[in-house]
Amino acid sequence: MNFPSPILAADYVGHVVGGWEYVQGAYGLTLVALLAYGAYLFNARKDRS
Amino acid sequence: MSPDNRNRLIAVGALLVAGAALAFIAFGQIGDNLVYYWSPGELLAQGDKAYGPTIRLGGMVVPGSIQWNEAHTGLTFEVGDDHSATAKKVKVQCDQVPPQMFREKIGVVVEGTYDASHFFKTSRLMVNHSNEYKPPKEGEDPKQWMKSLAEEQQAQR
Amino acid sequence: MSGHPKILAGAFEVLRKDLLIEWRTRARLNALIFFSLATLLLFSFALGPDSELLRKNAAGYYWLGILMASVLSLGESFRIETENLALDGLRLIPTDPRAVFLGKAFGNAVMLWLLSLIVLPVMVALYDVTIREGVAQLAGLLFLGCLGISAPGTVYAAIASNARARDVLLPLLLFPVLLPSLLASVKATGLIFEGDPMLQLRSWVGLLASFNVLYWGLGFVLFPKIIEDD
Amino acid sequence: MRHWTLTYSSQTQALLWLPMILLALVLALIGVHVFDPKARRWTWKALAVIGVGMAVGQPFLALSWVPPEKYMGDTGRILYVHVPQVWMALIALTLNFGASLAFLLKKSWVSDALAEASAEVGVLFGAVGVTLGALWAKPTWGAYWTWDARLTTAAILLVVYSGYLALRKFIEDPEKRATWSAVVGIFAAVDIPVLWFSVKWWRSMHQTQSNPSTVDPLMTAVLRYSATAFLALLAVFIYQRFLVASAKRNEEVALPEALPAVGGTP
Repeated sequence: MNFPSPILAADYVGHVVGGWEYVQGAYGLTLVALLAYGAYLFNARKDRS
Repeated sequence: MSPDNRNRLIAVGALLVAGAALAFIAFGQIGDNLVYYWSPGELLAQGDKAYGPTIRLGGMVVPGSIQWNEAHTGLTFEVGDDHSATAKKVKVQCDQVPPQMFREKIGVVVEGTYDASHFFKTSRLMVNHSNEYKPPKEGEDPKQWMKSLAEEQQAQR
Repeated sequence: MSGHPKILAGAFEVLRKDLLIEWRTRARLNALIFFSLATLLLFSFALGPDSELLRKNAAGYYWLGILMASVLSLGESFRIETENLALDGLRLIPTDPRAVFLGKAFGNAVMLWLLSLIVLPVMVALYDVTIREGVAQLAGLLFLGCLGISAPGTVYAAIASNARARDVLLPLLLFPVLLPSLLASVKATGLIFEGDPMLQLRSWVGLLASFNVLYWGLGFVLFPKIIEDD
Repeated sequence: MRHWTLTYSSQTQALLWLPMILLALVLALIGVHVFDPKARRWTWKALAVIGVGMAVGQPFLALSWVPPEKYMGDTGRILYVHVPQVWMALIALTLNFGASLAFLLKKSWVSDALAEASAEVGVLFGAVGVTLGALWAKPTWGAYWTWDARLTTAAILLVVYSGYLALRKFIEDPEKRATWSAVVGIFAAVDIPVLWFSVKWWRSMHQTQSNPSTVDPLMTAVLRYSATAFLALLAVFIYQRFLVASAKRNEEVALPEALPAVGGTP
């Protein structure tokens, strides 16, 4: 990729990797992991009781 | 002493030795030498021996040293031991798009090779962020420095 | 206060017994030699004809070869006990279990060390390595590295030999725990091969020795918990 | 690009204490939960309500209320999930070490079940924390992963404890499983202090630990808030997983001779 300048290129890359959606994605990942584990625990508890 | 007590004593002794070993790893200063990267001073002190193998170089980007060539695909800058004027410096040639944080006076680690041309050639440029987290000043745009640098370049042309 | 001599004497007996069994057939050492040679060859095949690359990473491949062989060796050292319920016999004689640990772990270290020394010339020829910092230092470092593998290795082999799927379990448990000492061994060996301009050798050996003391201490205290049957 | 105006009004200043109060509340509830078995019927529910409630508010505070970082911009917001997640992993795995040690000193199904629960939850939080760290490293450092001391020890930590969890699945005899996994848990715990101090011992890529003097007060407050939310969730997760493990243990121990349950569900 030939960007007009490395600095502008960094700005461009920064908008894709590290942009707003990227950060939201990271939060979403955390949320999904915690929810999934919570659901798994809830199921396991139901089976045991 | 009963066998039980003696056994306990031996166990405690062995654990103390193990703990001492962990403490030695922690505070024995062995870490000083096991570095992830070399500073420019350390690299230059190597002389010819640093030519060839893949090494990591870490330091501060020297203010005013960031340049890119006419085709705007390559990036060169200098890495110094610290901000002082007398600090040892190494020129770095990078063919990778620098990360978003890259700017003057920031810590960087570059992975590549050094040779007789006295350019450190790298295609892996990493920015070493400090442990400081501050908000932008009032009204300031978080990424303004990048635009300002780009504008500076425009003005120079 | 006759605790220490008794443990040491017991450890010596276990060590003597294991080495005697090994010496009678030499089957284990022979198998290990061929296995690690095959591993070293495989690395050079996998990397292709780039001899520069091989030389640069020789220390890493060499230690990986020893590590792969160690899993077989450690597993075997407890298989001779679990067959014919010999471990129960070992437990019944009035030996301190810690003596069993010391004897077994030291025996395993010696076995690995012999292996590494036998394979060394072949590795040097195969990977075109020069030993820059002295053969005696290298031999000492190799022994230290083997001690680092054998202490946690003996503890984990005792666990795995009694579990289901022991062949999967031993490397699964052992490799990650070995990483710090393995890393130090590889770096130090690499410095002996490549030269040591920044005088880092002592630091890596210090790190390796510290992890050795740490793991031998933990193994010494915890091993009885594994073979004791309540 | 959104612009931020920071107003350190007296109200904002007062708000900065809120996370500490919430943290004290959560810690007090955990304390009651640990020391008063009779209160466990409701303490975990209270913790769950606080944890879920705070976790729902966390993205609002971290993604919208707090200003972006000066140089990293919005990417800096990953701080508020990455750091607390790793903290929680370390807390859980240290608990695993304590439970393993306790089991070897005095055999009890309680400490065995606690060890099982804390290891699993610790690996969960650790895996999420390390993944978030990699996601954060790409835009800021320029690489998802690099083998410096901190990242290497973090990788070792995850693999070692995954091995620990695998071991537990491979042994059927509950007593042997408990003893052997306790031994493995103690060996594994060696990595915890090495991981924590790695950034101080070795000159590495990862920044050293932050402290309130290097982090803006607003950001510190959000970080503390997030840590409190995750701490409450951690406590609930470990307790629920512990109940599952205890129930399983009781089945296993009771089955052969139909003896009354050992240890019991606390």
